[in-house]
Parts: sequence; C-alpha cells; structure tokens
Amino acid sequence: MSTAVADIHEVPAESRVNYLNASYGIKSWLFTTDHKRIALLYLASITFMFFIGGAAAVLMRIHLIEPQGALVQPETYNKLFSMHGVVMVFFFLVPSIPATLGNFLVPMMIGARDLAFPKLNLISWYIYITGAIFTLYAMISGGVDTGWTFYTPFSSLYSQTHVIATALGVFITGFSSILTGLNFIVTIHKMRAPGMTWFRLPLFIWAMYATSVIFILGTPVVAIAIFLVGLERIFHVGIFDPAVGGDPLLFQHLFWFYSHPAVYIMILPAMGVISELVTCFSKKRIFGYSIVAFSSMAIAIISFLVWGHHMFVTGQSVYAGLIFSALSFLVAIPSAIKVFNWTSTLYRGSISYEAPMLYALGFIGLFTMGGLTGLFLASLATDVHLNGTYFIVAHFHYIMVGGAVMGYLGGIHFWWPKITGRLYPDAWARFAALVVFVGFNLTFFPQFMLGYLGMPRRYAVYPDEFQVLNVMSSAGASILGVGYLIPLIYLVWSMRYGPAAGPNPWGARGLEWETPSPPPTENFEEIPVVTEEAYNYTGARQTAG
Amino acid sequence: MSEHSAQMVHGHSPALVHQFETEDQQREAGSLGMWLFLATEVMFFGGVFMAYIVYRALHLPDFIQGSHMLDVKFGAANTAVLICSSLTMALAIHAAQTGKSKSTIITYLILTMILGAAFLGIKFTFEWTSDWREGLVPGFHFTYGGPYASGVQLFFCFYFFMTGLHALHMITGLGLLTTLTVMASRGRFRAEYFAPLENSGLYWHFVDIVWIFLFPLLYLIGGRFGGGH
Amino acid sequence: MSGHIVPVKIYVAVFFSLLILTGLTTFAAYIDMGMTHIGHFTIDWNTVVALAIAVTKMLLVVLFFMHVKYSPGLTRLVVVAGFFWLAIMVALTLSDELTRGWEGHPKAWSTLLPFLHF
Amino acid sequence: MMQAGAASFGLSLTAGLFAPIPIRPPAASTIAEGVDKLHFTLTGITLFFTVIIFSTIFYFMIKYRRRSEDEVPPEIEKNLPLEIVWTAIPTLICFVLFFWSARLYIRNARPPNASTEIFVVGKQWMWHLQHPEGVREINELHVPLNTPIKLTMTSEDVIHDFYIPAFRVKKDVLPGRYTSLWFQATKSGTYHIFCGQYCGEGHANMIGWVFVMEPSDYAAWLSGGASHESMAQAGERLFTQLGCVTCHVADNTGRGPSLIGLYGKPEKLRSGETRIVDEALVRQAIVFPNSVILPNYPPVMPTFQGQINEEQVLQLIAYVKSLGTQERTGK
Repeated sequence: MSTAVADIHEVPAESRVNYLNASYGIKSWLFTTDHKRIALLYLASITFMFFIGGAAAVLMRIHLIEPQGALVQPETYNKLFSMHGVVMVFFFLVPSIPATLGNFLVPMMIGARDLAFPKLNLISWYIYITGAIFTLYAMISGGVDTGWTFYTPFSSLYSQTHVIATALGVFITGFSSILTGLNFIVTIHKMRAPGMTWFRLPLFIWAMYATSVIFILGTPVVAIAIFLVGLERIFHVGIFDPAVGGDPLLFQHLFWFYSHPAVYIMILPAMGVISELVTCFSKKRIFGYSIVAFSSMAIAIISFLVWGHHMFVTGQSVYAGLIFSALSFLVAIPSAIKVFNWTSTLYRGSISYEAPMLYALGFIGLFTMGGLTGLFLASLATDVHLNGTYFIVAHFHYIMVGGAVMGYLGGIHFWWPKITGRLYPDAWARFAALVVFVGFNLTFFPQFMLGYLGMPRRYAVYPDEFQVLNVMSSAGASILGVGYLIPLIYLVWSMRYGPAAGPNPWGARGLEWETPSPPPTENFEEIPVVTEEAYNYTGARQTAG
Repeated sequence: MSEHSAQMVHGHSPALVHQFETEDQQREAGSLGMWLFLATEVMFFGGVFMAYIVYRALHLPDFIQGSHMLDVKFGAANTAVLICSSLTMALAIHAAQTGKSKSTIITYLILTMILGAAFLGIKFTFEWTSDWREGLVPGFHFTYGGPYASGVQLFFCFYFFMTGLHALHMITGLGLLTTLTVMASRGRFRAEYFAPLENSGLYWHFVDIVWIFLFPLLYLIGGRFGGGH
Repeated sequence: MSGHIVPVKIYVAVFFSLLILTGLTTFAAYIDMGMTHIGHFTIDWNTVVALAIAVTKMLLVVLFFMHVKYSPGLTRLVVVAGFFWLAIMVALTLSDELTRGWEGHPKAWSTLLPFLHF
Repeated sequence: MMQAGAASFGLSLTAGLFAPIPIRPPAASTIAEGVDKLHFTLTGITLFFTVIIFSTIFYFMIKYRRRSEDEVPPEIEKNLPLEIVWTAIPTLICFVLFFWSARLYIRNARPPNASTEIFVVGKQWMWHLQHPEGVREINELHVPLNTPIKLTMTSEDVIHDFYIPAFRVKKDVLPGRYTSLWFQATKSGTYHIFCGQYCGEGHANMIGWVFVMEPSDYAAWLSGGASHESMAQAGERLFTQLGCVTCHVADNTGRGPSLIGLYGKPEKLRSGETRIVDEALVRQAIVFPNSVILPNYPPVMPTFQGQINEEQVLQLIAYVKSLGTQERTGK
C-alpha cells in the first residue's frame, strides 16, 4: 500500500523508541503536543467522566426500583439525572471518539506527522479539563437540577441550584470541541500524504470530517444560548422571561440547533469506526464506498435541518412542525443506506469474530433499532404521545449507548494494540461485548414499553403500574454496569501484562497499521506515498503473497 | 522535541514547524484554520443576531423606541473609524506583502491600533457612560419608565450584549495587533512570510463586518423620523 | 493564491465606497419609506434598505480587504458555508416564530387542508 | 455465569411478570385509535427491518465465517441498482409516513368549533382547572363523555406539559402564552394526567386524574356543591374591582375602547397589523397594554402584570368574550 515498509517490524517494542517511551515524567505528558499523547490524555479524562456519569445512572436505576423511590429524595433524583445527562453528553459522548480515536488516528490514517495545530490541540484538552472542573465543582457543591437541556425559564429564574457553574462548564467545553473540529478539518484538507486522494481516505476520516463540520458550525450556537441563560440568571434581564417579553421557546431553538446535530457528533464517528471494523474482520472492501462516504456528509448537513422535532409539543407552530417532520424523515434515508451497505459488506466475506467485530455487529443491530424507533418521533401524531416519555429515553440510548458507546468500545478494542503495543485477552473481551449487548437490551427495551404506556421521563416517583418494567430495566442496568467494568479491568491489565501486539495484529489495511505499535513520535519514518484505495483486502494479499 | 530534527531533515526555513512538509502547506493550513474560526464566529454572533431578529419582530415598537434613545452620530462616527482601521490593516498587510520596510508595517499597525482604541473610547466614554447616567443599563441601573418599558429593557439588553461582545472582540484584536507590532519590530515579516499578519487581518476585518451590521440594526431600526409608526 | 497583491488604489476605492455607504445608510434612516403588509407579514422598507446596504458593505470588505475575490475555492466554500448555516438557523427558527400566531385565525387551518384531503 | 444468571432472571421475569404488563395504555379518546394504528404500523416496520437486518447478519456470520486464515474473499464492486433500490424503499416509506402522520396531527391539533372550553393553569407543582360555569378543580378534571373538550392552558411560572396518555394528547403549558389541546373522551373511567415537561423538584408529583363521566352525571356534578359564579361573572367582578370599567365604558365614551362586540373580530392595530381579538390578544392587552393599542386611543393603560394571577386573567378574558356576542355601539 505504501513505500514506508521497513524492517522495523522485527524490533521488539520495548527496545524501540516510540511515542510512549520517548520521554518520561508528568511534564512530558502535560506539555506534550503529540496528538497520540493528547489522545491518551483525553482517553483518561473521558473515562473518568464516563464512570461519574455511570455512577449517577446506577443510583437512578436503583432508586426507580420502587414506585415511591427506593433511594433518594426527588430533589436529589433530579440532580442525579441532570448530572448524568450533562456529564455523559458534554463530557463523554461528544468528545468520546473524536478526541481519543480521532486525535490518535486522523494524522496516522492520512499519513501526516501530527495535526495541523498541535499546540491548539493541547489547548483544547486544557479547555476540556477547565470545563470539566467547573461542572464537577457544581456537582460537589450541591449539584444542578435543570436536566442537561437547561430549559428556560426554569434554568434561568426558578432553579435554586448551581446552574451558573454547570453552564459555564458546558460553555467552556464547547470551545474544546470547536478547536478539535477546526484542527481536524484543516488537517484533513491540507496534510494528506501524497496520493491520499479524498476517495482513498478511510471512511473513519470521512466520518471525522462530517463530525467536525457539526463541531464548528453548531457548537458556537449552544455556547451563546447557554451564555444567555447565564446572563438572564445573573441580571434577570428578560431574554427568555415571558414576564418581560422574552420567549422561552427561542432558547429551545438555539439549544436544539446544536443539540440535535450533537447526536450525530456522537453517532457519525461511531459509524466511521464500524466501517473500519466490518471491512477488517470480513477482509473485504466496503460495499459502496462513495455512498457510505457521502451519506456521512448528508447526515451532517441534514442534521442541522431537523431540530424542531424536539419541539412538536412545546408550543411550536403547526406549520414549523410540518416542515421539521418532513426534514426529520430525510435523515433516516442516509442512515438506512449505511446499515444496508455494512450488512452487504459481510456478504461472501471471510468473517472472524474478535471482540471488535462483536461490538461492530452489535452496533449495526442496535443502531437499526434506535434509528427505526426514531421514525416514531419524526411522525408528528405519534410524537405527541411519545415525546417526553421513556420512549424518548429508550430511543436515544439505543443511538447513543447502543450506537455511539458500542462504536467507541469497538474502536478502542480495535486500535488498542496500536495505541499501547499490547494485546488484551480476547476471550474476556468477547465475553464483555456479549454482556454489554445483553445488558443494554435488558435495560432499555423495557423503556420503549414504559414510554408507550405513558410514563414520563424525569420522574422521581411513578404510579405503581409501571413498576415491573422499571425493575426489569434496573436489573438490566446492573448487567450493563458489569459489562462496562470488565473492559476497564483487562485493558488496564494488558497495558502492563499483555503480550506484545506487533504492528498489525488483525491483518488490517490502512496507513496506521504500517507503522510499528506503538508508533514512533513522528508516526512515519518517511511520509508514505499512497497508491491504492482504502480497504484493499483482496488485492493486498495478491501483491504481498 | 523533534522540531529540530525535522527541520534538519527537510532543511527549511525556521518558520516551518515539524508537522508540515512545505511552507505553502503551512500557510494554507493557517489561513484555512482562520477562516474556519471565523465561520464559528459567524455562528457565535449569529445566535445573538437570531435572538435579536426574533425579538425585534415580536416587539417592533419597543425596539424602535429603544433605538431612538441611542445617539446616531456616535454610531456613524464609530462605523467610519472602524472602516479606517480596516483600511490601515489592509495596508499593513500590503506593506509586508510587497516587502516594504518594517517601519512602514509598524506605522500601519499602530495606526490601526489607535483607530481601534478610538472606537472603544467613543463607545465607552460617550455612549455607555451616558447610557448609565440615563439609567438604561438593564440588570444594573435601569430606571427608564416611559412607554414600552419592558421592551425597551429587552432592546438595551441586546444593545449591551451585542456591543459588549463586539468590544470584547475589539480588545482581543488590539492584543493581536500588539503582538504583531512586536513581531514586526523584530523583523519577523518578509514578503515570503507574513501569515500571522494576514490571519490577524482577517480577524480584524471580521470584527469590522460585525459592526457594519450592528450599526443599522441597533441605531437605525424603523428609521429615524418621528416617533416610529 | 493568497500571494495575490491587491493594488493600493483598490483598497482606497473600497475604503471610500464604504464611507459613502455609511453616509447613505444614515441618511436613508431619516426618510420614511413606509411599510407594506402582505398577509401575515410586514415589510419595513427602511430595514430592507439598511440591510441591503450592510450586505453590500460586507461583500466589499470580504471580497477585497479579506482577499476572498483572489482566494482559493476552499476559502470561498468556508465563507459560504458560514452564512448558509446562519441562514438555515434563521429561516427555520422564523418558520416557527413568525407562524405561531396563525393558529388563532380561523382561516389558518384552511391552508393546511391539502394535508387533510389527499 | 453472570450471563446465565441474567438469562434466568430475565426468563423468570418474562414468565412471571410479563403477563400483567399491558402492551398499550387505555385508549379512551377519538384521537387514541388513530395514533395507535400509526404506532403499530411503525412498530411493524421496525420489527420487519430489525428482523431482516439481524437475520441477514446472523446468516452471513455463519455462512461466511472465516474457515482458514489464507482465504481471499472475492472482490465485490458496488452494485448501483441495489443501492438505488435500498435508497428508494426507505424514501417511499418515509414519504407515506410523513403524510399519514401529518394528516393525523393536523386533525388532532384542530379543535372542533363546538368544543366546550376548560381552562388550565399550571403552577409548580399542581394543576388548577376552571370550568366556564365557574367550578374550579385542582389536579382533577371532570369531563363529559363523547363531548369535544378544548383546554386552554397557561403557566404561572415555568414550562409544564399537560399529558393524558389514555387520550394520546399532550401539549406544553407555557408562561406568558396560551396553548391548547382538545379531545373527545370515548370511555368512562379515570385516567392519569401527567406533567410531561420537567418543571423542578415536584415534577413527578404534578399528576392528577381525569374523570370521564356520562353527560348526565357530569351535569349533576357541575351543578352540585355550592353555587358558583361563572368565569365571566367572576371576570365582570374583577373588571369593576380593578377599575377597568372607568376607561372601557360600554357606550364608548371613555379613554379606552368599549369592549362590547370586540371579541373574535379582526381589529387593525396602531402598528398597522390586523389581528383577531382572541385570548392571546386580550391577555397581551392586559399584560403589555402598549403593544396592542387601537388607533385613535392614547397609550395610557397601565400594565396589570403582577397584580392579577393567570386564573384571574382567564376570568377577565371570559368576561370580554361574553361581551363579544353583544352588538357593538359604534365608534
């Protein structure tokens, strides 16, 4: 695939200089501008945030075992779901794949030495950390109870909790996303290796590009919306206060203008990962490369046109509702195309079932369900009944957890040998993937039924008839929780005790697999020259053979 | 770390950093980065403009009333000042581009800074100060009790938020210009390398454009004849 | 590419155009151009003129001072994308904000009748 | 082991507890059947595609499992007709679904002209309901069977949401605005009212019951208890108490326009726009008087914001509405 093939492959990982052992000490990490090290800084921080958000989820699920609430006061429950939402959305899901795998892989996959602006990349991480500190401070000092949506006028005038600190945290973190997106777009445009044309790019790069477009065009709007909430709260000046002529729905427009595309910030990178995994483990070129690539861009663009479907019952006009409903159906089409193409890629492949592939197949199934249940919510008449119920909760968890988190875990497992140079125990990993899949479905499938039966979300207590399904969901959540802990244990274990991975343990194609594991600081001895399309699994064997 | 080795390998000028292969690539990347940043700025200001448009439509008479309480001559004068500063900024870049002496570049940069400071001076001393005296600052000192009081308060909310956000960008721009002046005095800019100058210029012009829209939207709503419609 | 050198006289011409347009927009504000009511919408001609002048000024700055006239297609794409997205946000938000009052009108539902009789 | 545990737990739950779980909530309004039909069609579509995708994946997983490390799968070029087909099918389905759901939505959003109007005020964390006859309820709503009911709703504080799952209706209740929803109950019984929009600490307790009664029972319930003044009467009393009556004189000789014959008709405002005098406009006139001045009248009306609550505003509106049916006495 490239000319940069040297005999470095035979040198054992320990004796070779790579990005991990090039320098030591805490300073060499905190002041690094190496995209690979920054990726690891992100990995550590978002994993930390994931388990904080996860802890909140565990407490909520325990609480909901009893209709009258088994654990906490309603006030505390409200803070728990707000914390869960804020942390998971802004501090885990949005940065998850882009900031870790994206940071690590974008330069490597396109054959560059680093991102275009390495210092900016480090600054992004510090901005993220600053935002996280504000948000964690808000939690420790008493929490916030507005939900992650900060709806006015509750958030701006009525809530008695730490809205300002949380909002500031979210506001600041937004700039981290913007700068990451900017960095990616410039890098993908300007730093591709010779011969790496747009249609030779791995689909993960297309996905990161589409995601970055959303980052830079959507995030500023939510930043300003949240800023205005802060102003309103401090000065009571009436921006969203109807008593002074403000319109609370305007906040929702500004908020969802970003926050709906944000869902695609979460799922598009996962789709990119899945394209890599499915091709590698079935040893085939992706079915319909250009269509999958374009569908990523289509999703990114259409995602900005559909936000009003969050507002069908909020007093938005009937006319706007019709427009947004029609546009919302549009986004189903490129998503469906992707699913069909992934499935077709399996056809006549040579499929093996290492852990990353199990995550990928799980993703396809769960995303299909998550996507199809989205049709219920794009449909005006059914949305009226389902909006604000557990059906919504189930739907977006199928997309965000069943989709984005499965993709994230699949990607982490796939590139772990590249990142650390070590292999993890595959049997454990497969087992964990199954536990996650089963636990996930047990947790969230009952919530579809709860929603249709009419149970509203964000209820600290609920009528007795909903208990059975809630208990089922909580039981599933305990399995899911275990499923997430197992990889944490064996992945950490493998960093020290795992066998050396070699440059390409999966027999995968792509520039990142042509450097040693872990890669040297400069990524490539010499910038490779690309002469063929991505995923050339069949052709490669013939030339190498 | 590896910056030096990369330079030795490639043997390029000291302005080239390790991740780039050529100076052209580096310059294009910087320029694209700046443009993308400005696109995010468009959306950032866009959010406020959006809110402004909605409220203007909802409370047109109130906004006209509020607008008529601003002094149009300061707004117009400030527009002219900013346009002048955009010209001097463009000329500073032109000077670097055509290899003029560093004192020419510095002169234009300092002129730009003086004009920028003049803008802020007019804004703060003549406008904001008198608004404060008249009790037109929502949240701090708002005593206006005439017709459309709540809508006028909303208007002044937007007035202060938009001009404040703009002033913040101006101050950032002045910081950039200071850095550029220092860089210019050290002879960093040549006809082959003036990317920081060019990219800061883009930013400065963008801030000018924001004001070009703020002026009619805040000062001239619904015309300046009589008492509105 | 961005190496293009714009002659000083173009800068100066743009500069004077901008000043003249500033004068023009201020002057125009003192003339009552009236309003036109079309159905639910009201067009305030003073605002239309003021915005048209502002857009012209913006184009002058973007094309000449910011060199977009001489820039590669990618730069233009970014500029267009920025404003296109802004337009999306404004248009779709206004599709709600401006039509919200319509439902109070008995006739409003008749515009939706095609949906009921297909 | 964990998995086995999970599986047996799941099985026992399924066997022991699944039976009493209903698969759909009670359907007790004219709207419910239509929504359910669409819902189950969508469920069918979801199941169909989920089964197709899952079974295809399983089939491929088994059929094309890797048998040896050296096998080379065939090169399969993309298949344009196939891509077109599987783009067209979802597009077509979405097209049909959009029109179906939009049509249903418009029908469900448009209250019949002959609806009985009931007024709802949401407040952290309870529902205040007022019948035009004057009966007031908290967290309970009594309605007659087979009668179209229109709820006009507003909030005293934050955004709430009035949700009756059994009727499949839901609408946010906003401060500073009136939203409405309507339904026609088809089954007697008692059904949940939920607050569907998170509104703070007591959100989960902001629930109530709707009682659907035979019309005769309803009439008895309405007339039972102490004698009430109707909403319009209460409004008239307020109209005098607040001094509105001093300017809005019936024969149009006061400083403000007479309100007789005003309601429900289009009026040209001073700003040039023409608006129908409806609930929203009357509310606006009470809260932001200067924004809806009629030509020929000075902008002298003070705002009543903060002096009266939303329920009283609704009573005033009911009174203005009752004046609307009277003949206008010129200008």
